Amino acid sequence: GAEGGGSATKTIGVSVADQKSLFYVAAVQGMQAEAKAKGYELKVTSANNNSTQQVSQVNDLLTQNVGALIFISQDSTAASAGVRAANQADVPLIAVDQKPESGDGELATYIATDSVKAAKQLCEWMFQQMGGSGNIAILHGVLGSTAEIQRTQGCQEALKENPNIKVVAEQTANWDETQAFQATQNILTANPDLKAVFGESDAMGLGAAKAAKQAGRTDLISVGIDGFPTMFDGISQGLTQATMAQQPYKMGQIAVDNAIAYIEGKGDSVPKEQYQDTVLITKDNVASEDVTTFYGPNAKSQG
Amino acid sequence: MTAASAASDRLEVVGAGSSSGSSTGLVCTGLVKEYAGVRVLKGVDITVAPASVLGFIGENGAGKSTTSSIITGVVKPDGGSMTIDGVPYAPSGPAAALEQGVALIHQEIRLLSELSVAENIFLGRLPLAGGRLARGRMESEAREALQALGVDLDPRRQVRGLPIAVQQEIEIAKAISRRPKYVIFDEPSASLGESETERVLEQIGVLRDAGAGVVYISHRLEEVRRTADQVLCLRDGQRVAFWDTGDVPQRELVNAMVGREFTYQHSAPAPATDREVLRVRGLGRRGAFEGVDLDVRAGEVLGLAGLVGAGRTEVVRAVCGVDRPDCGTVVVDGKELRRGDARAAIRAGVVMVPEDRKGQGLNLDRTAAENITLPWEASLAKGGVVSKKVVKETADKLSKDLDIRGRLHLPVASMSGGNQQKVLLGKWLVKTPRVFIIDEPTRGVDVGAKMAIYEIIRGLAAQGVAVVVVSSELEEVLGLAHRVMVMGGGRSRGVLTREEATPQAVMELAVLGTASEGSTGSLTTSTSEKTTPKTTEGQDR
Amino acid sequence: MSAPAPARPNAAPPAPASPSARDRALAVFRSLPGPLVGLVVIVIVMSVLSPYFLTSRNLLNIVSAVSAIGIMAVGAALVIIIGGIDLSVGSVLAITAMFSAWLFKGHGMPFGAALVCALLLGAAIGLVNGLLATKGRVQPFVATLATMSAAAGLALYITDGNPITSFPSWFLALTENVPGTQIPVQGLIMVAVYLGAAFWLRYRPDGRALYAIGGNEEVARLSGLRVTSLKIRVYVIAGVLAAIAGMLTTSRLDSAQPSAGSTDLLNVIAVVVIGGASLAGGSGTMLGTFVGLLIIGTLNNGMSLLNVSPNLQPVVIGVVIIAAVMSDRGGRARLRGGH
Amino acid sequence: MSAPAPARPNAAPPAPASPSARDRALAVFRSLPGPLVGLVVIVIVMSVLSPYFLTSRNLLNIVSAVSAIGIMAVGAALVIIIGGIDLSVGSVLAITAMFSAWLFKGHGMPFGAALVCALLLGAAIGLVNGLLATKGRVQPFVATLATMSAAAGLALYITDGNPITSFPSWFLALTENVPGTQIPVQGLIMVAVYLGAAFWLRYRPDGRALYAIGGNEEVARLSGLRVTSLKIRVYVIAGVLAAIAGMLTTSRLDSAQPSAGSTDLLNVIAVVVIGGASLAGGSGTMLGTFVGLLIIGTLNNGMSLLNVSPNLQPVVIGVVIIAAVMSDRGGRARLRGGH
Ligand SMILES: Nc1ncnc2c1ncn2[C@@H]1O[C@H](COP(=O)(O)OP(=O)(O)OP(=O)(O)O)[C@@H](O)[C@H]1O
Ligand SMILES: Nc1ncnc2c1ncn2[C@@H]1O[C@H](COP(=O)(O)OP(=O)(O)OP(=O)(O)O)[C@@H](O)[C@H]1O
Ligand SMILES: [Mg+2]
Ligand SMILES: [Mg+2]
Repeated sequence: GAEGGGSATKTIGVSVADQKSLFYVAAVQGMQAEAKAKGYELKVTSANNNSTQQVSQVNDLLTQNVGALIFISQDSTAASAGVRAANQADVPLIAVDQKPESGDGELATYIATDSVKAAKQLCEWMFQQMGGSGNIAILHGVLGSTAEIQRTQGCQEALKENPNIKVVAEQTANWDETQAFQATQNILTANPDLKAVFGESDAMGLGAAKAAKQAGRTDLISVGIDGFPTMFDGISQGLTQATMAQQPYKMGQIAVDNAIAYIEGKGDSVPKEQYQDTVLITKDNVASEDVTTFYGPNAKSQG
Repeated sequence: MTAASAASDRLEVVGAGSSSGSSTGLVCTGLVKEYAGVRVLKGVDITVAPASVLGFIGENGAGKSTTSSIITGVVKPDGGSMTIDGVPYAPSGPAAALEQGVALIHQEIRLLSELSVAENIFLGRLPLAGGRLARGRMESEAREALQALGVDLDPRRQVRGLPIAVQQEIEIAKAISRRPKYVIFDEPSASLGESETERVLEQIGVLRDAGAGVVYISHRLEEVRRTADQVLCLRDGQRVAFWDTGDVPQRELVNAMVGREFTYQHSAPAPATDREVLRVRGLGRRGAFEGVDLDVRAGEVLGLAGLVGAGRTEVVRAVCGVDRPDCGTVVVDGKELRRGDARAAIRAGVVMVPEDRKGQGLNLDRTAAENITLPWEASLAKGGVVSKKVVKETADKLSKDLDIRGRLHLPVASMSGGNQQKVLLGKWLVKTPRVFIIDEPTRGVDVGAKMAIYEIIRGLAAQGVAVVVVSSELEEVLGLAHRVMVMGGGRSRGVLTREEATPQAVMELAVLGTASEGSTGSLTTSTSEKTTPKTTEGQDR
Repeated sequence: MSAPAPARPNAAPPAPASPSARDRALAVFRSLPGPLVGLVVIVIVMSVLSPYFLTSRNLLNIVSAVSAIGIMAVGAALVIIIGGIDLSVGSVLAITAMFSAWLFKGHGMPFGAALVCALLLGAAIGLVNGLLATKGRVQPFVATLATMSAAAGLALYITDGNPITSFPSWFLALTENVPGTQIPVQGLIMVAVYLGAAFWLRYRPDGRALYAIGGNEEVARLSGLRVTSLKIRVYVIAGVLAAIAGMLTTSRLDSAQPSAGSTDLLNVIAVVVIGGASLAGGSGTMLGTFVGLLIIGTLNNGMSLLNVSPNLQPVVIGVVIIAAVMSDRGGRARLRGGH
Repeated sequence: MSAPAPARPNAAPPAPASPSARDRALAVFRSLPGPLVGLVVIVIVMSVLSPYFLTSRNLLNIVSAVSAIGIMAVGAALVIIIGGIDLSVGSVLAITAMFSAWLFKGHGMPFGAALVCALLLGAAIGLVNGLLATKGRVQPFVATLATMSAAAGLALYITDGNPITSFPSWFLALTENVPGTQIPVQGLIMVAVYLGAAFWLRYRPDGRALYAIGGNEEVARLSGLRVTSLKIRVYVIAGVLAAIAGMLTTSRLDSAQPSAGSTDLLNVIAVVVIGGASLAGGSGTMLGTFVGLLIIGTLNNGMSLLNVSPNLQPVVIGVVIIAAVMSDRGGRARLRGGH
């Protein structure tokens, strides 16, 4: 175990799955802002979507005697190895977004969006827009990733309650807009009567919307999950219809606050589970919701 | 000419023809091989008796190598059968042939340049001790095998960078150190000098005396006559003559190969002009050669003689900019060439036919036509476009001039060695050069083609080209050259005029003592300058 | 040159009556692109299985799906012909796209000028690859691995991972149809690139020299070809083509994304190799590459249309690639008279 | 045949006085692994920059971080030595891990037996690769691309993308320390694999033959080596090693994931190539590969320690790879007396 146990240091380790997805970028920005305000140092590592590498990086952080570890794991199952390592080193671990599936590790707290619920709500809204019946397509994220599994599960639950909705096509677009665009082109060709596309992320929702636009299908409903600034733009322009906005920036801030609480010995006050709400963004509220509340002050700079 | 009329040319079989009665030895009957529908072997019978040497001759493309490849399991025949001592023999591959004691020294050198000499020799049968490679034993045995051939070489060194001749000797050591029962030498002497060849022939004698059956393929008929106990001649994939003795008059051998009366005598070349085209001064490259001066005039043929490893190849490579010399100048028509710039040299008309056909001369996977036009495409292009037609016409014309046989638009690899050599020559004759350097001009070339190549060289000189010929065949150098520069140990050992250049004089200069300082550089002024090398005993090493 | 060769009475080569007719047939067959047989079979099977496959709309989908990869594959093919490899294409796509978008949005540069800068950046990265692989004597795999890594990082760094959106409408027209027709502009661009490269490789001395360089660099050097500068030029071309592919990708989505192109590398090389080029260098054609591209494009498209389970798609792709490559070989061997 | 021929009269080239001493020094230097200089520099720089770098704990972190890739790199190196390439390693890792987990959890097979099945599956995929690349005469790149794709798809298909978790504790011990010591078991496994492969390559005829095959397959065949069966064997070994790497990954995460290994391919090949092997075949050593592995491992670890911005890390990696490869070359060229 790490000698000192943590409270001596004003350093917080952060292990994040990657720095390509805006979700993670915004979460890290939230953490950095908060740490700066509180006078703490952050050590951020990013694993490039490779869970093995992430476990190595967690070990690297623990080697440096961080006082607490904020852990945004690549996926829920890989998380357990990281948690084990932190537990062994006696460093409090704040899990964000994912938590270990096998429950023997000990978490200081868990901060997350309820993805299943978000996907279910979104799909229900979409089915409502369709009038409760019709054909849809689903664009999957990277198969086997937790977000993909949970978001698929949420939509499946909604589907069960809407027997008149039929899934006629499912493709993998790996969270990628270009791939979603191409997949949707093909889906639209093979299914001229398609009414809606559920993109499991905003990028894929946008890709679907653009393919529909290119094919002249302005009536096609497309949705995503994330609440990225580009999606806000898309919704206000009528390109796409809805997203579930997550709050990574805020989650990052909370994570740092909690980490500091643990370092300063006030960990008891931190609740064990903190689920963040997602907000359904549609053309009705897109003007009134500010994207920076979800993705931080930098979120609007481009585009 | 059709196959039928070729058959009618067939010489009478002299002596006991195909020894179909006896069943000892390696007996092949009716071997047939086709490539892309073309019959290159039309039913060849060949018998290799134990404890004898069979001389195997024939023109380029006659099918000698193909026959050898079949016997050694490298390619599968399309017809015919083989037996060893009466037992059917049909090797599934080279490994099987080797297991039965049939080995081949391949015409093209095939060594692994990244591996050590010893490992090349023992490839496929590395010696073991306690489950591990016995490196020490391997190296000492390799050293012995090489020494038997008179090669003093560190068996641990990499093959990469060794001169072709040394590589050829390694090939031979590799094959004969297996103590094969039957061994085919496919033109082993093509890249060797006289003394190296001598030792190879000696080894063949040793092999024969030990009971092996040897097939000796060579275009140097003198060697065949000296070594062989029988001689077999092939033409167009057919057996055309057989002699039960090696002592056949050379003229008879040539006639059998070519299919007509054929004589050639080196005649005195036309006199050179006085106009100096190539002037080299003080050329040196560390570790290879130093202080080389040479002049060649328009219409002159300068021969470079010397033992293998004398540094001739390295000098000419530096002259034409392929290697970068450390010091010295190369001047062509009064203009100095940039050191180590092959492009500039070619633009100035200095071209070189390299000795290593496969590694440096030809792109074996491309067609002959493409190889021929490769250096010239920029100038053949019309409006920036190289048309198929131009490539074809250029290649066709050269192929006619040089009598290249083989299909010009198939990969060069499918041509016989002699024709490949002609393609290589043709590549540099698309435009008449100013300085034509040929390193080993007739490697692996049959008598007919050899004479053709000599004619080409003479023709070039007659057109006022300055020619430099590097050759390990002394006869060739002496026959072609106006003057002969003899090299040894990376230096010029003297220059001899055509009159002075007797074989003895050249060998003396090449073999004996270090040349006196006076004689190096004596080339610079006139051909009549006398060189008087001191015949000191001390050798280089 | 007119060296008189001695006439030979016996000069007839051992050949059948009309070798040249046969040769010509062989030459035509050889000039056909690699696994054409495979492609034809795939197209037939797909059109039987899906009624939508042969619609003009779907064929246009295929074109638009493959155009970026197709353009990168041209560069990759050239590099592979000279015996090199370029791993950086995907990353160059990303960084050039981000760079031009960033100049445009972040620095107010006119977008036309920004695109030129992107092309220059692509060329510059190609130049670095070429210099490392020639003067630097680093294996091309290592050299381009390094630039791949660096360019991918920088693409993310520019905007911290954020995409950049909204470009001028003339730029978006790159990935729309030619006004008044059904012909996609990007398809025309791709075809133009293929034709240009094919012409270069077949008819221009420099292009033809690439085969010599890939076949045996030493022979090429001794033949007086400018080996180093040609090799560098090929890497530069590959960089520029990746930048063009980046433009198409940006235009299609109206969005420049730092992660664009990151999954394209294997596809690009696969296209070239399926098209019959050898990674050992010295062989490969534009026609073959194009067939390879269509094989990959048709397969992906067909499986989408047929709604094959996403998990099984890679399995099908793997099997079909092998079948396509082998069927081609089989066909040829038969025609050659088998062996 | 033993007649000692007269020593060649004129064989001495104009060379320095004692060539053999110099030769021997050169030989020793040559036998050093590839970019050792680069690795040494990286280690020195890292230990200066980070006080944590040289702690025993951190060094163990490095070992455990690289062991799976390191084991796959051994297989990749063997394949590269014979002039092939194996793109399927990462996918084989995933499918074998999923397969054993699925046999264990889904079918109640004892986990030991399930692991054996995983090894067999790895061997079988290697066998397919080998057969395609030899008997099937498909380019190894294409053959392994196909199996890569198929295996990746099947890995997802088995559980529909879901990971499988919770394995016996003896299995998890594979990635813990040897009881009572600070030595990680997986490090020992990796070192054993390297030593075994190095021994094979250096001292066993079959291992040595790999260099011959990679150097020139035709020569190897003419010399009587069983080229085809050796090549197949190498692909099988690569498959088995990937399966072992899969076990370590599963043990480390206590979870078998269908997407595991998918990003490892380039790393694995990079390790081998940085270690001095040429993709043209015929060269490469285990020592070199190990140095290449440590370069990549140290770099990744060092940048974590130094808190380098994640987006800049790939840039640093790219630059350092080039520097490492070139510094090594520079050092050698100097020692050789430069040219
Ligand atoms: N792989 C091949 N493909 C097509 N043709 C071939 C192939 N190998 C040899 N040939 C042809 O077979 C014929 C016989 O060639 P072979 O090499 O046996 O001749 P050779 O007698 O050894 O000639 P040389 O004296 O030049 O070595 C030639 O016409 C040659 O072009
Ligand atoms: N036995 C040998 N062992 C090692 N190196 C040798 C040997 N013989 C020659 N060399 C090397 O070869 C170089 C000269 O070879 P080169 O091929 O230039 O000679 P050459 O006179 O052209 O002989 P060749 O008749 O083979 O063309 C020398 O610098 C020497 O380094
Ligand atoms: Mg021959
Ligand atoms: Mg020579």
